[in-house]
Amino acid sequence: MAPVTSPPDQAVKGRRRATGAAPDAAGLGRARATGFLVPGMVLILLFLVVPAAWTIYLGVTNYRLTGLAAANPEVVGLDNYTRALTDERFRSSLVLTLQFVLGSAVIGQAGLGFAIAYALRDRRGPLRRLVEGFVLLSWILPSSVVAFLWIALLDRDGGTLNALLGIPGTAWLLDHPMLSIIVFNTWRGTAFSMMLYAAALENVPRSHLETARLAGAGTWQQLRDVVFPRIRGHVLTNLLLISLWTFNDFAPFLITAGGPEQRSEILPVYVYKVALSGGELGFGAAISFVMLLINLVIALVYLRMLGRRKETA
Amino acid sequence: MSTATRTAPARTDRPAPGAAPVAVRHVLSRIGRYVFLCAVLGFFALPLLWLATAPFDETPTITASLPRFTLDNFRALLDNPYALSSLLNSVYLAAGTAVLVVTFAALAAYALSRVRVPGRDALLYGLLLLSSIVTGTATMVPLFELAFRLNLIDSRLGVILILSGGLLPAAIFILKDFMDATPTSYEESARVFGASPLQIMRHIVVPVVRPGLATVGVWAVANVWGNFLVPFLLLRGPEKAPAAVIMYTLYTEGGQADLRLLSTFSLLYSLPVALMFVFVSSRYGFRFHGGIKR
Amino acid sequence: MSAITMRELTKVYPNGVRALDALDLEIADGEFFALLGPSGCGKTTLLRTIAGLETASGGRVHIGERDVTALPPGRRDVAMVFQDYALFPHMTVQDNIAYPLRIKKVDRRARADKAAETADELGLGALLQRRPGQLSGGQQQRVALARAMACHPQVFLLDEPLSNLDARLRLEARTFLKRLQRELGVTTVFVTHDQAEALALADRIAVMEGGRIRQVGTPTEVFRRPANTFVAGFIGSTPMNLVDAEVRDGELVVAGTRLPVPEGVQVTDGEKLTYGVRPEYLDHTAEPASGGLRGRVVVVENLGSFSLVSLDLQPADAPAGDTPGTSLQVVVPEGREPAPGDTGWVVPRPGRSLLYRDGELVTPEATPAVPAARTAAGAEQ
Amino acid sequence: MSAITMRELTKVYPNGVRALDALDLEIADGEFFALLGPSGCGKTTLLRTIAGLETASGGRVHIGERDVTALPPGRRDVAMVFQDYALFPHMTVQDNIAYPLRIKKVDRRARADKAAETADELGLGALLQRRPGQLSGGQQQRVALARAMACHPQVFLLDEPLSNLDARLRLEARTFLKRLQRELGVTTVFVTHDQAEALALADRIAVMEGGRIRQVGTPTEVFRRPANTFVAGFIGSTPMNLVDAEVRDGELVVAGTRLPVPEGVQVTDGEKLTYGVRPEYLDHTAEPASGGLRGRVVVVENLGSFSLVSLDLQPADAPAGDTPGTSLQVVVPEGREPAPGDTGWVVPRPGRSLLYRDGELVTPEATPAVPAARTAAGAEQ
Amino acid sequence: ATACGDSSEPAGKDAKNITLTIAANSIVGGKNSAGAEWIEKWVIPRFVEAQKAKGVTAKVTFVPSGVDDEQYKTKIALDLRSKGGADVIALDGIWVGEFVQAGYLKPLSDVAGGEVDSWEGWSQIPETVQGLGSFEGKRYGIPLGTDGRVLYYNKKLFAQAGLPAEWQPTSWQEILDAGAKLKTLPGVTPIQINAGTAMGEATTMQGALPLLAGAGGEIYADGKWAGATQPVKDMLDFYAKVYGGGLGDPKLQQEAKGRDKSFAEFAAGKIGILAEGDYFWRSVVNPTSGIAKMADRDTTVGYALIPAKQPGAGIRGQDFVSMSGGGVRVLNPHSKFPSQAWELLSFMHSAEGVKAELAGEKRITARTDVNKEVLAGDPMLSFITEKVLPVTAYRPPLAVYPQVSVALQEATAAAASGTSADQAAAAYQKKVEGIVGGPGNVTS
Ligand SMILES: Nc1ncnc2c1ncn2[C@@H]1O[C@H](COP(=O)(O)OP(=O)(O)OP(=O)(O)O)[C@@H](O)[C@H]1O
Ligand SMILES: Nc1ncnc2c1ncn2[C@@H]1O[C@H](COP(=O)(O)OP(=O)(O)OP(=O)(O)O)[C@@H](O)[C@H]1O
Ligand SMILES: [Mg+2]
Ligand SMILES: [Mg+2]
Repeated sequence: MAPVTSPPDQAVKGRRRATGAAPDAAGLGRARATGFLVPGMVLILLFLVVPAAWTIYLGVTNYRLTGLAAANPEVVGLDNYTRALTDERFRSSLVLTLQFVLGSAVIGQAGLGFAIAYALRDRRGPLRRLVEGFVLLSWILPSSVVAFLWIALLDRDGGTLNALLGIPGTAWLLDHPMLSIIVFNTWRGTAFSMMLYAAALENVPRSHLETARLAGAGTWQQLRDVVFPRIRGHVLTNLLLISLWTFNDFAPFLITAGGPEQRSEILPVYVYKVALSGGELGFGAAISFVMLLINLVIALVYLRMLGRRKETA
Repeated sequence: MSTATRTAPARTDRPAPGAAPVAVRHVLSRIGRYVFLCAVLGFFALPLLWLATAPFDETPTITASLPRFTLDNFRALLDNPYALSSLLNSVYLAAGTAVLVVTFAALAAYALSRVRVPGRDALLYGLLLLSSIVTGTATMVPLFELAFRLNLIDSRLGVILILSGGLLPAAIFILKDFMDATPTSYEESARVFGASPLQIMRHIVVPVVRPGLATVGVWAVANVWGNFLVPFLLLRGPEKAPAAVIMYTLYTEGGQADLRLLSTFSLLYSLPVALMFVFVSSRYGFRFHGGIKR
Repeated sequence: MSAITMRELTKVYPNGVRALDALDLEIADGEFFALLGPSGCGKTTLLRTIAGLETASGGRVHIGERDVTALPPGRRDVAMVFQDYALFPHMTVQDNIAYPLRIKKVDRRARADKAAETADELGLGALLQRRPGQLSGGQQQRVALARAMACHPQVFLLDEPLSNLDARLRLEARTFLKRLQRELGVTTVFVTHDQAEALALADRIAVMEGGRIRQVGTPTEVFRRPANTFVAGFIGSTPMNLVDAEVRDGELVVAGTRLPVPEGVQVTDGEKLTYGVRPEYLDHTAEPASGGLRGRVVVVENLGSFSLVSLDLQPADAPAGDTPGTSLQVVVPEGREPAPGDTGWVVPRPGRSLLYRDGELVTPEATPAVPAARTAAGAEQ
Repeated sequence: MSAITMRELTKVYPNGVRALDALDLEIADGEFFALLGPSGCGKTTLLRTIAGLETASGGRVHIGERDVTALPPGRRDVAMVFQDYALFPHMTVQDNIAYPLRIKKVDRRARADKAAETADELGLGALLQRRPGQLSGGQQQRVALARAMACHPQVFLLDEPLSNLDARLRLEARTFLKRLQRELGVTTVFVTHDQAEALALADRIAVMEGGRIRQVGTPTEVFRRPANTFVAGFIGSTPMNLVDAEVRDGELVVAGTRLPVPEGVQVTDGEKLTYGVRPEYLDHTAEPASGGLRGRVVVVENLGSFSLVSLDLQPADAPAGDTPGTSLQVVVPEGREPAPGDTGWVVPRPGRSLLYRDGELVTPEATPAVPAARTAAGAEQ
Repeated sequence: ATACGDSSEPAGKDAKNITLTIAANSIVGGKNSAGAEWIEKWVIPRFVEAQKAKGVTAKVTFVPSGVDDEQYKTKIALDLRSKGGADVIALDGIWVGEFVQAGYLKPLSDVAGGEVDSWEGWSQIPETVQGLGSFEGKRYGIPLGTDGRVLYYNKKLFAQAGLPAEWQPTSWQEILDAGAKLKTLPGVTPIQINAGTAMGEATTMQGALPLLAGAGGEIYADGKWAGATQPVKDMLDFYAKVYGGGLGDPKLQQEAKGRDKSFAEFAAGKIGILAEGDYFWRSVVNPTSGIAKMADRDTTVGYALIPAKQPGAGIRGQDFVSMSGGGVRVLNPHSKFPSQAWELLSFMHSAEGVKAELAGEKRITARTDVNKEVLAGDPMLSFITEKVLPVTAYRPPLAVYPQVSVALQEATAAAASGTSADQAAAAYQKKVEGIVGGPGNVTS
C-alpha cells in the first residue's frame, strides 16, 4: 500500500473512523460500562478516596503519632493551615518545590525528553534502542538504588563525576543542592516525556513539516508552526502528569535529605520531616492538602495555557 | 480570474549558489545530532557505572572504578537469609499489583473511552490529584488504620490493594489514550459477527492495545518495586518483606552503609525490573499514546 | 439470503443531525444494490442502521421475514466489510477469516478448514499465515470479503469497499466483486460515492441526498432518465449538462437558440424549465449547424479514445464576449477535438434531451427500446 | 517559471530500496507534466527529490539554469501540494495561505493582502477566517493550491492532489486545476496513479515503473501507441487487451483466429508476439463475423453510455468449453449489450492493433493523422 | 502476637499454650545482626525449653526490622495504637515518654502484676540507667544498656603537632588551642564536632547537648524548654569558633553521609579531635569488625572526657560532662499473655541473657554484674563506666523532643556557617516557642 504521509485520521476522506466520534462501538451500553468501571472504582474509592479524605480530616486536627496529642487529638480548625502559610520554612519549601518542578519537570524532563524524541524521530536501529534503553532504565530502577548511584556520582571526594572532570573536592550536593536534585530528577524521569513525545511526533504528519521546509522554515520555525500546535495535547498531558509526579516526588530526600540547611527541602521532604520525624501528622496532613490545592492550580494553569483550543477538525 | 502580476525572483545563474555552505550546514546538523545523542547516552549511562562495577569489587568505594574482580560479594549476600526471598516477595507484590492495575484500568479505561460519561476528564484528574496525596507520608495513619480495620495487616493482599488503589488513576489516564486511539471499526466489525462486549475486549481490544497494557504493566511494576513505605508499614516479618524493605536493612547498627552488600543487592534488586523491561519491550512493544483530547 | 425492507427509517444523531429521514426502501433477495450519493448524505448511516450498529430513531428494518429493528448486530445474520477493512492486525489471515466462526463456537479444526476453503475461493490460499500488515490493499480487501463470507450471512453490507485501492486495482477489484456476488447470489448492499462504480456493479442503485432517497432504479434507468436534476448532476462519468431554458412560442429557448420541446411534454409559454442533456448525447461540429448551440471551446480534456470539450455558450443573437456564463460539455471522439479558443456548434441528439420542471423530470419515457440503432456514444451527428 | 532537467537521477533509500534508477527527464518551461505509474514505482520519490525533500544518491537536478541538487528545499523556489494538503489545522485559511510569506519575513499587512488576493483568485474569498477543519475537501485542495501560489514559485509540485476528493469533486477539481495552470503558466509536475487524470490534465506524461521511466509522451501518444506492454496495460480507463499471438504463414494467429499482420511490421514465421488492442477499438457483434474472435460473454459492466463486456475467447476450431483462458474486453455502445452467457464475435478495427515483441512496441507509426473520420469509440463495426 | 492467639485457650497466668512475639529494630544479616541472632538462636529456644519444663507449650516468634529508627518508631506506634503488635518490644529509651503520653504503654507492674517489682535485675541496674525506661517515676521498660560520649583524638597527629600523647582538656579553650596547633598540619581537619541537620540526632547527642551540659545548661528542666539561654549561646559560640575559625570542616557537616565520612577521615588520620560515643570505638575503628577499621586503634586513638566550659561550669557544677542514651524493652499493654511476656522479658535481661547477647563483644550493658565481668579487660569501656557514666545526662523523653532537637541542629548549622551565636540563639528560641506551644514553656 502507499506509504501514508500522514496518519489516517488526518486524511480528508477519513479512512479510519477516529476516536470518540462513534462512541460505544462494542455496544457496551451504560449498564455494562458501569460494570467495567466498578472494580477499578471500588478499589480507588476504598484505598484512595477514603484515606485521602481521612487525611484531609486529619489536616484540621492537632493529631500526632505519639505524645499527649496522640491520645486525644483535637480539632483545631484551620490552625494548621494558618500555621503553614505563616511558616517561613513552608514558604521557602514551596518556592524550592516550584523551582524543582519548573527546573526538573518542565524544563528538564519535558525539554530533554522532547529533544531526545525529536533527535530520534526518524531513526531506527541500535543507536535509538541504546539511547532509549538507558533512558528507560533510569526510569524503572528503584529509587533507593538510584539515589545511591547519584550519591556515588556526585560525592565530594570519591565521586565519579569529580574524578572524570578532574576537580576533586567540588561538593555538588552542598554547593548546588537544588541543581543536583534537579539534574537528578531530570535523569530519573525523562523517560516518560521521551516516550510520550515520541508517540506524539509520530502524529505530526510528515507532509506538514515538509510544507514548512519548502517554504524555507528552519528547525525552530518548524517546531513552532507545525510540531507544537500538533502535539499540544501531548504537551498538556505530559506537563500535567510530570508536574504532579515531580511535585510529590520524595526521592530527592534520599540524596540530600533536604539539606544542607533545608536548601533542598522540597515539600514532600518537608512533609516527611514534619509527619514522620516530627510526628506532627495533623500538620503534615494539612500541608499535603495544601500541596493538592497547589497541584490543582498548576493543572488549571496548564489547561488554560494549552488546552481547550478547539479545532473542529 | 486574472493572472496575478508577479515579481519574478531575481534569478541567479551561478551553478549552485550556496550549495557548499548548505552541505556544510547539513553535515554540521548531523554531527550536532550525534553529539547530542552521545551526550544524552553519557548522561544516562554515567550514574549506572557504579552499579556495574561496585558489586564485583573486593572493596567497593563510592567511586566507580575498575574493580578488583571478585564474586565474594554475591556469596556474602547469599548468606543474608532475606536477600533472595525478598526479591521473590517483590515479584509477588509487583506481579499482583500489575495484574490488578492493568486489568481494572483496562476495563475502566475502555468503558470511559467508549461510553460518554459526563465530566470524566475532571473525574480522572481529580483522582489523579488524590493519588498524589496518598503516596505521601501524611496518609500513613489512615492507610494503616484502614488496613487494620479490613484485617489486612501483615497481608500481601493488603499491600497489593493499597498500591493498586494509588496507581489506578494514572493507569486509567494513560490507557484511556490508547483506547481512544484504537479505531472503532475493529470492534464494530467483531460486533456484527456477534461477539459480546467481553469477547470484543478479549479478542480485539486487549491485543490491539497490548503495547499500552505492557507499558502500564511495566510502570506499575517499577512503582511497586521501589515502594518502601506501604509494605514496610503493613507487613510484619521479613519473610514477607519485599526487596525495597530489605534494602534498608543492609546498614550497620549506626546506620552506615555496607557497600559490599548494598552494591551487590542493588544490582540484584535492579536486574529483574531491567530484564522485565527488556522482555516486555521486545515482546509487546513499549510505547505511549497520549494527549488530552478535545 | 433475504430481501431487506426499510419503512420510514429515521436516524437522528445525538448532535441533532438527521442522517436518515423517513426513508423507505426495498432491496430484493439476491440483489446487488448500490447506495450512491455525495459525502455526508447518509449512506454509511443507512448501512450501519441495517447492520444494527446504529439504532434507528424511528421506522423499521426487516431482513427476510424478520423484523430486526431491535436485534443487536450479532443476531441479524449480516456481514459487513468496512471501508478500512477492519482486519484485526494481531491475527493472521486465517484467524481473521475464521473469526466469525470462533464467535459461533465452531471448533478449531472446522474453523481452519472453512477458512482455508474460503481463502482458496478468493485466491488467498498462499497468504493464510500472513498478518494484514503484510498484505497489499487488494489482498486486504479480499481477506475482508472472505471473513464476511465465512459465516454465510443472509446479507452482505459493503461500505466503500474499493475506495482505499488505487485506480488500477480498483478496476480489477470491481470486476472481481461483481463476479463473486453473481456466484454467491447473496443480497448485497454496497455504498459508494463513485457513480461509475455504482453503474458498473449494481443491479439497482439508490441515489441519496440529505438522508433521503432521490431515485431508485437500474443503472440504465438512472443514467438515462435521472428523475431530478440532483441525480442528473450526480450520475455519469461526466455530469449531465443542465441549462436554463424558457418556453417561447411552443419552443424551448436555450442560450438564445431555439430547440424543439421533447415529445409528450406539456409546456406553457413563458415557463422556465431546465434543459438537460448528457455530454455523450451531444455532437460537436466546427461548422455552423442548424439547431446547434454556438460556443467557444475553453478546455479540452483527453479521456483516452475521446475527449471532453467544455464550451462557453455564445448565443447566436448576442454579440461575442457578452457570454451569460452558460457552459456545456461535449464528448468528442478522438481525432475530432477542437483546440481551446475555437468556436464550435453543439447539436443535441434527438430523443436524448430531458426537461426538468422545478428540478423534477417531466419528459415522459419514450418508446421502450433504445431510440435507434447506431446511436452510440458521441459517434454520430 | 523554469524548465526542470534531471540527469542520471538516482535515489537509494537507506533500507536499500532503489526508488529512482539513473533517471533522465526534461520538463519544459510552463508545461503541465504528469508522473504516472503504479504504487511504489517512485513517483513520490521523484517529486520529493525535485523539491529537495530527499537528497539524491546520484545525478543532478536543474531548475532553469540553476543546479539545485545540493540546495535545501526552502531555497529551490518550488512549491508543493501534498496529497493530504498538509493544511495547518490551527491556522485560519488566511494564515495558511500567508505562511510561506511569513517565513520569508514579509510584513503582516502585505501578507494579508497577498493572501486575500490569492484566495480571491481561487474563489476562497469568503473563507479566509475559517479553519481547514471547517472546509470541504475541494475547498481544502484549493487552499493548498493558494498557499503554493502565494509565493510565486518557479515550479509547482503536486502529489496526488485529487486522490482525497470524492469522485464527483475530483472531476470538478480536475477541470479547475487545468484551467488554473493554463492561466498561471507555471511549470507543474503532478503525480497520480490514475491514468484518466493524467490523460485529462497533462501536456505530457511520463509513465514510470520500478524507478525508471517507461515512456514519455503526450496523452495521445501514450494512449494510442504505448511503447511497451507495461504502459499498454496501465493506460486507458479499461486496460488494453494483450493476447499471445503466433506468426503462421505470414499471418497472426490469436486464440485460433487468423488476423492480418499490421502494416510495416517484419515478422518471421513461428515467432511469438503479443497482440494488443484497446477495448474501445474492438467491435462486438452477435453474429459470426469474418476476422472476428469468438467468445462467451462473462461480465457486462455498465459504464454509462456504453458497457464493458468481458468475453472468454473460444477459438473457432476448438470445441467449446476447452477455453485456454484467454479473455478479451470490449466496449459496447448502449443498447447493444449482450447478456452474460451469450456467444459473440469481436472484430478489431483496422489500423488500431499493436504488436509487441518481448514487451516492446514494434508496430510503426501509421499515417500521421487519425486513420479515418467517424471511427469513434465502439460505435462502428 | 496479641491479635492472633487461639481464643479457645484460657488466657492469663495458667495458660498451657502461649504465643509471644518479640519486635526489635535488628535483623540477621543487616542492622544489628548480632542482636537478632541472639533472640533467634538463644532467647527463643531457651525460653521455649524452660516453658516446656513447666508444661507450657510456648511459641515465640521474632519480628525483625532493619530500618531507620524513625521508621521503626512509626511502625511500632501504629501497631500499639491499633492495639496490636508484638508482646515484647525494643524501643529507644527516649521514646518511652511520648509513647506513655499517647497511651501506648502502661507501667510494667500494671501490665504484668506484682512480679515486676520483685525482679532481681532491678538491683543490678543503676538508678540513672533505670531512668531510661522510666517516665514520671514509673517503670515502663528494662534498659538494654547505655553508652557515653567522649573526645577521641589521634595521638600520631598530636605528636606531629607537638601536643601531648595523653591529653585531657579541662576547658573548651584548651580544645580550641589544641585545634589551632593541629591546624598547622597539612590536610588535617583539627576538630570534628557534629553540627547541622544532615547528621540528625548525632549532632544533638555528640555536639549540642554535651556542649550545653558543659555550659551548665539543660535542654528541658522543670517543665520548660531551654530557649536562648546563656548556655545555649555559649554552645553556639563554641560552634562558631570551631567552624568560623577554620578548625573544622563546615562542608562535611552538611553532607548527607557526613558522619560516615568523618569516621573514614578519622580512621585515615585526617581528623585530629572527634566527639563521639563509645560506639565509635567498638564498631567503627574496631581493628577487626569496624566499618572504618584502624589496625592501630589501641595505640593511635586516645580518648578524653568532654570538659565543661571552665572547670566547674558544667551541669550540677561538674568539671566534665557527657550524654547518654540507650535502648529499652517494654511490654505491650495489650499482650494476651502479659505475665508470660514479662517472664520472657526478664529472661532476656537476666545476667545470663545479657551475657549471651554480648556474644563475646564488649559493650556497656545495663547490668552492673555483667559489666564488671565483661568490661574488666577493656580500658576504654571501663573508662566509660567508671568516668563517664557518673557525669552523664539523659535527654527528655517527650514527644516534642525530636522537633526541639531539630531546632537545636538548625541553630548549630547556623552558627557553623557564620551566623553569630546570638542571632542563631534568637532564631532557635522562636522556633522552640512554636514547637512547644508558646513562650510560656520556654526559658530564656
Ligand atoms: N456518530 C455521528 N454523530 C453525529 N453525526 C454523525 C455521526 N456519523 C455521521 N454523522 C453525520 O451524519 C451525516 C451522514 O453521515 P454518513 O457517514 O452516513 O455519510 P456518508 O454518506 O457515509 O458520507 P461519506 O461519503 O463521507 O462517507 C453527516 O452529516 C455526518 O456528519
Ligand atoms: N522513506 C523511505 N524509506 C525507504 N523506502 C522508501 C521510502 N519511501 C519510499 N520508499 C520505497 O521506495 C519505493 C518508491 O516509493 P514512492 O513513495 O516513491 O512510490 P510512489 O510511486 O509514490 O507510490 P504510491 O503511488 O503508492 O504513492 C517504494 O518501494 C517504497 O517502498
Ligand atoms: Mg460513509
Ligand atoms: Mg506516492
